[in-house]
Order: sequence, then structure tokens, then C-alpha cells
Amino acid sequence: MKLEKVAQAPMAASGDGPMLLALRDVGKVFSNGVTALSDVNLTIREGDFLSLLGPSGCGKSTALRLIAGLSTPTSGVLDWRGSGSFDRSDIGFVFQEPTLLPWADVFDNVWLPLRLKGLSRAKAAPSVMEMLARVHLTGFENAVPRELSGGMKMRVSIARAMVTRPRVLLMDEPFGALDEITRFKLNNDLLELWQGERFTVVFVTHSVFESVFLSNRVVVMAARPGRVFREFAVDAPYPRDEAFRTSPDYAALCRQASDVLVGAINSTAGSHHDGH
Amino acid sequence: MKLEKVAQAPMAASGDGPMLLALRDVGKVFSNGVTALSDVNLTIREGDFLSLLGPSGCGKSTALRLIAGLSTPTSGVLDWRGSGSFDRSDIGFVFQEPTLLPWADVFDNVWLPLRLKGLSRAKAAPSVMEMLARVHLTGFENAVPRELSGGMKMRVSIARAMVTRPRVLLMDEPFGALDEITRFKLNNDLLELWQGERFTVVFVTHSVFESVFLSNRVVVMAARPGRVFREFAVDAPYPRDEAFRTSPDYAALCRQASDVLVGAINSTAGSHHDGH
Amino acid sequence: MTAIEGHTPTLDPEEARRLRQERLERIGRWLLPLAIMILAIWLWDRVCVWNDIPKYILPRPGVVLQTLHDDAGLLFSSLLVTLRITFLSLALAVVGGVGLAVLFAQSKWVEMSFFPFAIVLQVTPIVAIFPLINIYVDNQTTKLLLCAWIVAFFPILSNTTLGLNSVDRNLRDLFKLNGATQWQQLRYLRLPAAMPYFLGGLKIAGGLSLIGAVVAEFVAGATGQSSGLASRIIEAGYRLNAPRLFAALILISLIGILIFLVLSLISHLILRRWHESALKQER
Amino acid sequence: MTAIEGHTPTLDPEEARRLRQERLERIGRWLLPLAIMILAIWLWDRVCVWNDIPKYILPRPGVVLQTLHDDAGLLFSSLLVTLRITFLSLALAVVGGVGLAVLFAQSKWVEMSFFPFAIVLQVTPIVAIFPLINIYVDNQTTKLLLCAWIVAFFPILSNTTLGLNSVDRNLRDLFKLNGATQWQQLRYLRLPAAMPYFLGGLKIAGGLSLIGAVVAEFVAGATGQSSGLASRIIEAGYRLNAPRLFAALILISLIGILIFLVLSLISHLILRRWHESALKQER
Amino acid sequence: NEKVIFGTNWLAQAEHGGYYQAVADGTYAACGLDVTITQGGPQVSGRPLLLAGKIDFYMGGNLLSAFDAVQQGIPMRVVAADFQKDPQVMMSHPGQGLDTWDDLKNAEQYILGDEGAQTFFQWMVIELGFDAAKRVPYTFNPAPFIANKKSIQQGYVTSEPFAVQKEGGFMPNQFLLADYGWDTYATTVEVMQDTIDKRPEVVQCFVDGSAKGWYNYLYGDNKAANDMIKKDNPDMTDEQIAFSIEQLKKFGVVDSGDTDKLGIGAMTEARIQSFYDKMVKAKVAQPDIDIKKAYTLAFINKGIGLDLKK
Ligand SMILES: Nc1ncnc2c1ncn2[C@@H]1O[C@H](COP(=O)(O)OP(=O)(O)OP(=O)(O)O)[C@@H](O)[C@H]1O
Ligand SMILES: Nc1ncnc2c1ncn2[C@@H]1O[C@H](COP(=O)(O)OP(=O)(O)OP(=O)(O)O)[C@@H](O)[C@H]1O
Ligand SMILES: [Mg+2]
Ligand SMILES: [Mg+2]
Repeated sequence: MKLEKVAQAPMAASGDGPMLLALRDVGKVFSNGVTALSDVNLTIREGDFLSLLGPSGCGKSTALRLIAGLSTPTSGVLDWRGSGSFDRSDIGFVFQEPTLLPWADVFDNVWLPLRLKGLSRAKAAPSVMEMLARVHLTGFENAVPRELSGGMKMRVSIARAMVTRPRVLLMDEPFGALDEITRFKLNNDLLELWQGERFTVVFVTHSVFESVFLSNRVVVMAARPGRVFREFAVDAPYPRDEAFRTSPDYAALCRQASDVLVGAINSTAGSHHDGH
Repeated sequence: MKLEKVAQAPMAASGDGPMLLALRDVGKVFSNGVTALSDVNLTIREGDFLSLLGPSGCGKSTALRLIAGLSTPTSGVLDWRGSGSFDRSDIGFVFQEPTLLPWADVFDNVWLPLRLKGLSRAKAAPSVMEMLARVHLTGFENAVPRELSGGMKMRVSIARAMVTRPRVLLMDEPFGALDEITRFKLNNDLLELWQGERFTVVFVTHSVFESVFLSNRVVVMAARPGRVFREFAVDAPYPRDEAFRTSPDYAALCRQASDVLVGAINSTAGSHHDGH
Repeated sequence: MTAIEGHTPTLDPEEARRLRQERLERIGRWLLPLAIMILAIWLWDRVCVWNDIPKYILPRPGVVLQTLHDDAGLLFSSLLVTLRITFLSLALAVVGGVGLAVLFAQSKWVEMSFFPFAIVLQVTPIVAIFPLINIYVDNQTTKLLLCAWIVAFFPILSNTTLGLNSVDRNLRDLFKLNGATQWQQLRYLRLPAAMPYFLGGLKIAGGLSLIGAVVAEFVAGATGQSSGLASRIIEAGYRLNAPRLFAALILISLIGILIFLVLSLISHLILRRWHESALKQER
Repeated sequence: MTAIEGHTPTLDPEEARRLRQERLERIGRWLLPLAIMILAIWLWDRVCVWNDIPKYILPRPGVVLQTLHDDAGLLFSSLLVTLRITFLSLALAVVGGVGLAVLFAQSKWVEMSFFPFAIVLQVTPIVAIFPLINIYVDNQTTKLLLCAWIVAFFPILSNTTLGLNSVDRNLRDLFKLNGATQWQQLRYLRLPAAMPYFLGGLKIAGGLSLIGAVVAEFVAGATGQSSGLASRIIEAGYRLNAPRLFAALILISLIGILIFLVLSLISHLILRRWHESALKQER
Repeated sequence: NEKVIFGTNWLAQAEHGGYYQAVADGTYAACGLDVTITQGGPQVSGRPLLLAGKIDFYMGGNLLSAFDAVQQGIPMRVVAADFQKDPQVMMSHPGQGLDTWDDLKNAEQYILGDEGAQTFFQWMVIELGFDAAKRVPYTFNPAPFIANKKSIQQGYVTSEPFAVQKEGGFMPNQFLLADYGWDTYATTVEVMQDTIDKRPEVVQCFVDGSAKGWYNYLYGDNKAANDMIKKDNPDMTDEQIAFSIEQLKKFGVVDSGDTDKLGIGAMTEARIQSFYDKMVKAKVAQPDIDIKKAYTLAFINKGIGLDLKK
């Protein structure tokens, strides 16, 4: 088991499903002149669990928004290979901020995507309650967002993204606001689900440990301008469990990933560490 | 070096400064009936670096707000021993959410606390620019919050809290949205500052590693109702550096802290894990 | 616990101050406005006396009160007529204002194309176009309603439009991602988000529909028995019956305040669970 | 790169549609409102012709346009008079509305004590109290301003108050923590946060101060040479000169639209960096 | 009976007595008309309703609007003038140096309604040197006049002096404009040309009925008419009505001059021409108006109702 360094090619070595989406030379320049992404090439295969890892401000959220179609690239193209059959409303998205309806209670917030698909409260209730239980929020159905703690809000947001069982799940630091124990639990839950249904996950995280534990491919990005610094496969078999988490292999992988991340941060144009 | 388990007594073993604040039998029940805190006893000494660790929703933010005087307890008292000389505006607070003025640019947001103390733009500029450099945001002075990434917003918030060099720094998961490398850097920076000026820090975090690395005392909280589960001193000498971070002592401390946290989570009334 | 007791004094001042203030505020909240109101009325009385103002110009409050009592039957039956128009036109203003705002929210095109007409309606003096209305509208109530509506609908339209356009970007993205239809976006996102703005507009429109009802009657004239407060005011003015004129004005003012209070209450009830403007200060 | 070219068609439809729509929107944004306006005017003309409406009741747009041209000198000098009152009273409404809102924001007490008086002002029909104003105010401009101000200030007051109370709780906490004085909190937090609401109120007040200026002149009259549009309207009404009456109304409408556009622009410029309602849709 | 509507220019009052009388005692009905009277009011303008054909007859204040109608090409004519004199007065406080007509222009304020400002005030400004800048609108509340002793105010000789006396406690000086050169006919009956052409008998009936009504109202039993007036305008008092009738008679508003021979409603070409010339000279009316189109004498001057005068 080792980190397989891959060239910055659109094809990842470890992909095994058919191609779902390819980003080709994608760039994003905001109207204020900030280049958030430049020349990003990335292929996502069906069933991938892909992590985006990188320093703050390197364009991870921007990339996720591009993939979700919430933003359009200023250069390059997104190639949805199976676009004929792919429906954008089959994407689940966990925003970096909770993004809840402030006037609706927890139940209604999680119900929302189902409601938009036409499911009545009664029809949706079992799924909603199940998701709420998964994120340990049973009993808080009637609380409104301002009555929740930061982590609880984020969990509502996670429940909402997953309640539709989407084909593609885009998650922007979903577990960042959770304690490590709960986080591990949710990591395990997510992996279990993923193995069962093999949807595609693009997962933004700041945690090297989390990215290595969860994903079959890790994309490390660098900032100024945001770009893919290195991409590698994590060739550990699934299911991954607590044993894997404590294995020396995992530790080694993490250390290597860490080194890549350090490389990415240092490769950032001087300005990043100006102050020092 | 070992975790010293302390009884739930108002006095912590490792404190060495004079007492700053004691929470005595503090409870907080919100008007919707949720008991966020119950019977919390906690002593904070001057110069402490105290971490609050605990599962999501256990009342960490609530406790911080009580200490800052943004909220009042429904039972018990907060005893500011030195209250005669202590001015509440000498508190720096990093909220769990960035809480920036949306209409003001980064510079103005960081300038704000100084401005409120009467410093002109020109007078404040050196301090502001220095803090921005410390959080790696040099060059973004003129961006408004909506043009920043999640992590960048949080860093602005951190810069703002520290720009006044407050005597007491309350931080609610300040580094949660940052990648591990940057986080380590900021951890080191914070420690360095703290050692130099010996202000008091109360630091909420979800990361066992972070809490052990940074603090001289860790308070582990449990939920339903929020309470102090266990409190212990981290008897490792400062300065703590990369060597400490990779030392087996550190790993052992972390593992033990983790166990305490697991204990806290499991001690939570059944409802917390209902769904499983 | 004695140790604690020993320390409590150190924090008492702050805490006690807060508690005292809270209690004061609870009482003051109702007493003070009342006191100020009474003071204002007393001042009015004094001004009349000190300046020897004759009662046909500005009657003393006592006289007005007396008239309010003596002419109660007449005034209240007129009040009912005016109130009827007020509430009907407010209802129409809500329907019209929100309806138009929703229409405008559908697309920038529609908004830019039809907003000018709304402005034209807002700025057209009713007195000037009333002859036209008078010619083409036969029913007296319809005439009055139309006039009052023209006066009242714009704040609702303008504020609701603003509210519909102030929806958080991320929430909008969320709905887009979930393939929400225009209608769903409106129903579940934009309308709730616009609520605080709409309710703000409603508070403005409440008073305007009252004044609109009065102005409409001024312009449209009264037909015999069904004359509202405006007719009373004109008549009282003409007859130099200042006490009755002011009694009518006082009635209008009271109703205005009442409408505002009711709308504020409604607004509070709708928003209290989530919007800053209605949240109780919980500390 | 050929491979990419080969794939582009698969996403072209969506992208192309978007681009096409954007281009259309850029054009439509100005063309469509114009077209609708022209259509409306054409309809007006047709209605006059089809129903054989005589020109002394509803003149055809051509006739009005002709009058607008023929009487330009007269009308525009009147327009200037009206505009002067409009802008002065709008300025006063801003000062008064914001000033009162700031006062009210100081404490719930003050708000509850003095808001009723603001409502009384809003709902009092100017016609009814003009005699009083007339007796105690000597200067003609002051009279006009007072009347127009009474009409215009309330939306600004109401909306700004709402805005000042809608400040994010955490931001308020931040200021409290930093020991901000009331004044600092107002200056650096509440006023900027209330901006969108205030500007919404301003847009309503813009039209109201115009109509207020007209109504004020209706009620307070004009002094000889310096007669504004209201006098023109009254005069044209009595002289049965419908074309000129409608020309004056058209002028008022155009000014109303212009004021709204200018205020919208100002609002956009102030808010475009941060508030949703003014942000460009960046994708 | 044919239904027709007559619009007055004010709330029901004794100045409309003749018409109410004719309705009340069936004079209109006798010649085949079922007349409905709709009241006007301070801010209510009824003339557009006439122009649009919504009402059949409208009560004009004076002749100027008829001239304006010709000027604007509106086919509207005056068919009768039930007031020989405009009851419009200017009032002033006694003993304030405003006791003669020539003094009035020195007043501090002229309180005048919109209609007055557009008609006789123009004449007063240009002919008599009143200062246009001193005009303040009359919102039909005499309080400002009473409060300001140096002001003058317009009024109907039949109404305002009464109110002022009652509340202000003094009888103001009254200057009937008609006595100082404002020699227009007043309370005219305005009709669209179309009605004259197509239904002359209706016009004739209305004109005749009104004349008879006025005779009966002034000289006969007017209780029924007064009851109707009070029903339409509940604030009207018997005292006020009595005062009005007395004033109408005292100043010969309805029945004086030409009416002795021609009957109530009378108009003569010469007087109209002379008024027009005066207005042209005062630049109130445009020159070169074909004023023959403004009126017709076809329905009046027949001495109708003279026999009713006791
Ligand atoms: N709306 C916007 N307008 C202008 N610039 C923007 C906008 N959104 C993001 N940026 C800029 O684009 C860059 C990338 O932002 P992005 O949010 O993608 O970072 P990120 O990798 O998600 O960072 P983080 O981990 O802190 O969330 C940043 O430099 C940011 O300043
Ligand atoms: N304003 C409020 N009204 C009612 N309940 C509240 C309010 N704020 C917090 N709570 C409740 O109090 C409890 C503690 O919340 P708190 O925010 O202190 O948790 P926390 O430890 O900071 O959690 P996290 O790590 O997720 O931020 C939660 O159960 C929450 O639902
Ligand atoms: Mg991000
Ligand atoms: Mg928290």
C-alpha cells in the first residue's frame, strides 16, 4: 500500500467506474479580478470518493460550485460524459456554511428537498427522521436554526443533502465543526452508505486524516492561483474501519499526504506567507 | 508527563496565576426549555490556556458567551475575582461564525475594535496590517467578506479579536475551517504570543490534538444537559514545538484525552445516539 | 456556599442594574407612552389657555372630549363607513402589492416594464384624476376603494419587491440545485424571506389606507346617509364646529394608532421565531 | 484539444441557452419597457378612438404631446416650482425620518412613547389641519414644505426603524464586547445595517414627496407667479382644458419615474458591494 | 316619466331650494320629468360628468365656464340663469380699515377657494389691482379668516356670514361682487348641445320647472323642499336655511331686474355680451370667442311662473 503519485492528467489511475465528469483546463476569474482557479484538469468517475485537500482560499469551494453548476467557468469546459442521462437535481450539496432556512424548523429544513420533489410531510417523515437520527438530532425536529449550536446546524445541513439519496454528493467541509468522535462516527456512516449504494462523492476537507481515511482518490490543490497541485490514489481496500484508522499503513499514508500538502502550501507564491 | 485527573472542583491543580474567574454552579436554561448548561463549576486563573472540549451541542459556545457577559446564567454566579480592575472590553472574542460586517472590507473589519477605542485609520494601520499578515491575508485588505472563502473569513475574525491584544481571549473553534498545516502554524503563533504576553485564553475546539497541544488545562464537557465531565491539566512544559507534536508523550496524552471524550459522549443520555 | 455569598457583591451592581432596568422597562413600556400622551394633551390644553386660542380655531382637549362623547352616535356611524373603506382598501393593497411584487419578481423584464406604471399610479394626484374615475366607475364604494387603494398599495409593492430580491444567495443556490420550480422558489423561499420587508410595507400601508379612505371621501363626496369621517370634517369645518372637527381628527388618529398596533402585533407573531427585528432579547 | 472539441456539443445547449438569454436580457432590459410603454400609449389612443371619447374628457396622447410642446414654457416653469418643493421635502423627510428612527432606536421607551405621534402625523388629512397651519405659519414655502413633509416622512421613519432593529445579533454582541458606545453602535453598525431598509423607504418617499408637493400646493395654494403643477392642474380643470391637465399629469408621472430611477441608482451604488438586493448575479 | 339627473355644485342648501321644491311638489313630474338631484361638495367636480353624459344638467357657478367651453370646443350651453346676481361676497372684519370695497385690496390675506381664484379673483387682480400673491386657499373652514383680522375671505352671501356671525361673534362686512361690477349670471343650468338637439322638450320642462320651483320656494310653502335638503345634507339647520332665504330675497339674488318681466331664469344677450367684454378686458376670457355658442335664450324669458309670485 502506498501513495501512487499520478501525473496531472485528467485520468486518475484508480478510477474504476465509467467517467462521470471531466474538468478540462477549467479556470475561474471573479469579476473583481481574483483568479480562483486556473487550468484545472480533473476527471471524476462514477462511484469515486474524491477528496479535495488544500490550503484555505485555494479554490476548493469554487471548484465544487462549478461542478454543481452553481457557477460557470470563465475558461475551459465541464464535460458531463453522461449528460444525456444526468439530471442536476440528482446532486446533493453540503455548503461550507449551514445555509438553513431561518424560519423553518429542523424537520422542515431536512424535508425541503423532498418537498420540492413533491413528497408530502407524511410521506417524507420516515426518511427525514432516519436522516436526523443518523446525525444525532432526534428530538430537535421542532427547533429553529437560531436555537441550534454551530455543529448542530451543520448536521442538519448534512441530513438535508443526503435525504434524497443523491447520485452525486458534493460536500464542502461537512464535518469541520464536529468533534473528532462524532466525526469518526459520521465518517464511518458515510463510507458504509457509499459502499452500499456507490454514489459519487466529492469531498472537500482540511483534514489530511479524513481525506486519506475516506477517499479512493485525493486531489491536493495549491493557491494563488488555485490549481491542482497533485493527485493520488489511496489504494487501501474498503471497507475501512477502526482497524484501518489505527494501522501503520494509514499513518504512513497520512504522513505522505501531509508532505504533499506542505509542498502545495510552500509552492504558493510568496505572498501567502508574506507576514513571516 | 501524564494526564492528571482532577476532581470537579472549582480549583484546577495546574493553575499558577491568581484566580481570574470562577463559575459556580452555573446553569443556563433557554426560554424554549433547553438546558444548555447545568451545574458548571470552573475556575479560570490568569494566564491559563484553557481548552473546552466536547461533543457538538454540549454548551461550549454557551459557556463562552456567559464568560464574555453576552448572556447571563439562569442559575449560579460568575465570580470575577479581580472585577474591580477588570474591564469587559478587554476581552477578545472569536465567534464560532465569522461575524464580519458585510459592508466593510477586510481592513475595516479588523480595524473595527481599534476604531471603537478611538484609533484613527492611520494610527491603527500598522497593527491591523501586522495581524492580517499573521493570518496570511496580506493583499486582501480591500476585499469584502462575500469575496472571501470560508477559511479566509474566519481568519479575518481571528485577526480582529487579537488586534487589540486583549487580556482575555475567548475563541470558539477559531481554526476549525483551516487546513491542518495552516492550523499548526497558527497554533504555534498563538502559543508564542501567549507565552510572550501571558494573557488568558479560553479555547473551544473539537480537536483533541489541538486541545492537548495548546493548553495547560483541558475541560471535557458532556451533553444533555451540558456539564463539565472531567477536567485535567496537561503538564507538558512550554514552549511546545514540532518536536512535542511528534513526541510519543503527546500521542499518549492525546489518546488519553480521546478516551475521556469518548467517555463524555457515551455518558450522554441515550437520546444522543438514538438513531443507532 | 458562604464563600460564594462573600463574593456576590462584586458582581451585584452590574446584575442588579440589569434586573432593575428590566423591571423598569416592563412597567415603563406601557406607563411612559401613556404619561407622554397625557402630557401632550395637557400641553395642548395649556397652549390653548396661555395663547387665548379661541375654540373655533383650536378647541381645548376637554371640549373635544366632550364633543366626542356628545356626538358619539354621529361620529361612530361615520367612523364605521370610513373603517369599511380602510380595511377593504388595505386588503386590496395587500393583494395588489404582493401580487404585483410576485409578478415583478418573475423577471427583471417584467419588473422594468411594469414598475413605471406602478409609479405613475403612486404619483398621480387623486384629485386630478378623480373626474375620470367618476365618469367610468359607477359604484360609489368602488370609486372610494379605487382611490384609497391607489394611495396605499405602493409601499407594499415596493417593500415586497425589495424583500423578494434580498434572498440569501446560498439559499437561492440550494433551491436551484434541488430543481425547484419558479413557483416553489417563490412559495418556500422568496416569500418567507420577504416577510419582514412585506410586513414593514404593511405597517406603512395601514396608515396610508386610512388616509386614503379619508381623501377618497373628500374627493368623491359623500352620498347622503353613508357619509364617513371626511364629510364630518368638511361639514364641521364649514360650520366652524371646531370641536367636532377635532373630535373626528382624534378618532382618525386613534384608529391609525390602533391599526399600527394591530399590524405590529401581527408582524411580531409572524416573525418572532426567526427574524432579528422581532426576537426577544435573550441573554 | 480535439477530444475536448468532440465533447463540447454535449454541454453546448445549456451554455448556449444561457448566453443567448443573457444577450436577450441585456437588450430586453431597455427595449422591452420602452416597447410596453409605447404599446400602452397606443392603447390609450385606441381606446379614445374606439369609444369616441371626446378630447375634453380624455384627450388622445398626440394631443397631449402637442400641448406638452406648445405649453412647454408654462409647464416647465411650474414644474421647477413643484420640483423645488419635492426635493426640499424629500431632504427634510430623510432628515426627519432617519432622525426620528435613530431617536426611537435609542430605547424601546422612546419608540413606544413617540411613535404614536408619528402615526398621528401620517394619518391626519392635510386638508383638515391646513387652516391651523395657515394661521400659525406665515411663510408660503414653509407651509408647502410642512404639508409635503407630513406626507413623505413616514415610510422613511418606519423602514429605517425596522432596519435599525434588524441588526444581526452576533454583530451586536461584537460591538457590546468591544465596549462600543451607543453612538458608535449606531454609526458603525446599525445605520449601515439599516441601509437597505432605509433605501427601500426612500424609494417610497420619493414618490410620496412628489405627490406631497402637489397636494400641498392644492391645499396651500400658490402665490401668483410661482405656481407649480398643482395650480396648473386646477386651472386647467376649471378652464376645461383637458389636454393641458393631462400634459401636467404626464409631467408629474415622468418626474416620478425619474426620481424612482435616480433613487434606485443611488441605492444600487450604495449596496452593490454587499447586499443581496443589489449584487450582480455572479456565476 | 323620463329620468334625468341634475348635478349641483355644492352640498344641499337653500341656494338649491328651487330645484328641490320642483322635485318635492311634482312640478317637474307634471311636464314629464323624473329629476334626481345629486349633490356636489367642496372638492367634488361635477362638470366632467355632464361632459361625459353621465348627468343631464349641471349647475354652473357663473358664465366663465361656458365661455371656456366654447374656447375648448366643447358643445355645452347655458340654457337658464336662475340667479341674476352671483351671491359671492367678500367679507372683512369691521373696523380694521377694510370697510370699503376699495380698501379690500390692502388686506393681508385673501382667502379664496380654487374656483374663485380661477374666476372672479382674476378679474379682481387685473381690473381692481388686488395682489395675486396674497391669495391663500379657502378650504371651506372660516377659522383662519376669523383669526386674522386683516384678512378678507370669499363666501356666499347666504352662508359664510352666518357661520362667521355664529362662531366669530361679529357680523362681517359683506361686499356682494355683483354690486361692484361682477355682473355675471350665476347658478346657471348647463346642458350639452346634444340634449338640446335631441330632447328640447326635456330641457324646456327642466327650465320651466326650475323657474316655477324657485317661485314656489321663495314665496310659497317650502317645507317639503327644506326637508329634502336636510335629508340630503343632515348637517343643514332650519336656522341656516331661514337665513339663506332671507339673504336671497334681501339681495335680490334670484328675483330682481329682468325677472320682473321675463321670469326667473332670465338672461339677455346684451348683459352676457357686456360681461364677456369686461372679462376680455380683464384678460380673464380669451378674445374672439363666439359667445353665441355659449348660451341659448330659446328656453327662457317667457315669463313662466310669474303668476306664482304672490
Ligand atoms: N464571490 C467571489 N468574488 C470574488 N472572489 C471570490 C469569490 N468567492 C471566492 N473568491 C476568491 O476565490 C478564492 C477561492 O475561494 P474558495 O472559496 O474557492 O476557497 P476555498 O478553497 O474553499 O477556501 P476555504 O478552505 O477557506 O473555504 C479566494 O481567494 C477568494 O477570495
Ligand atoms: N438561542 C438559543 N435558544 C435555545 N437553545 C439554544 C440557543 N442556543 C443554543 N441552544 C441550545 O443549547 C445547547 C448548547 O448549544 P451550544 O451552542 O453552546 O453548543 P456547542 O457546545 O457550542 O456546540 P457546537 O460544538 O456544535 O458549536 C444546544 O442544545 C442548543 O440547541
Ligand atoms: Mg471553501
Ligand atoms: Mg458552538
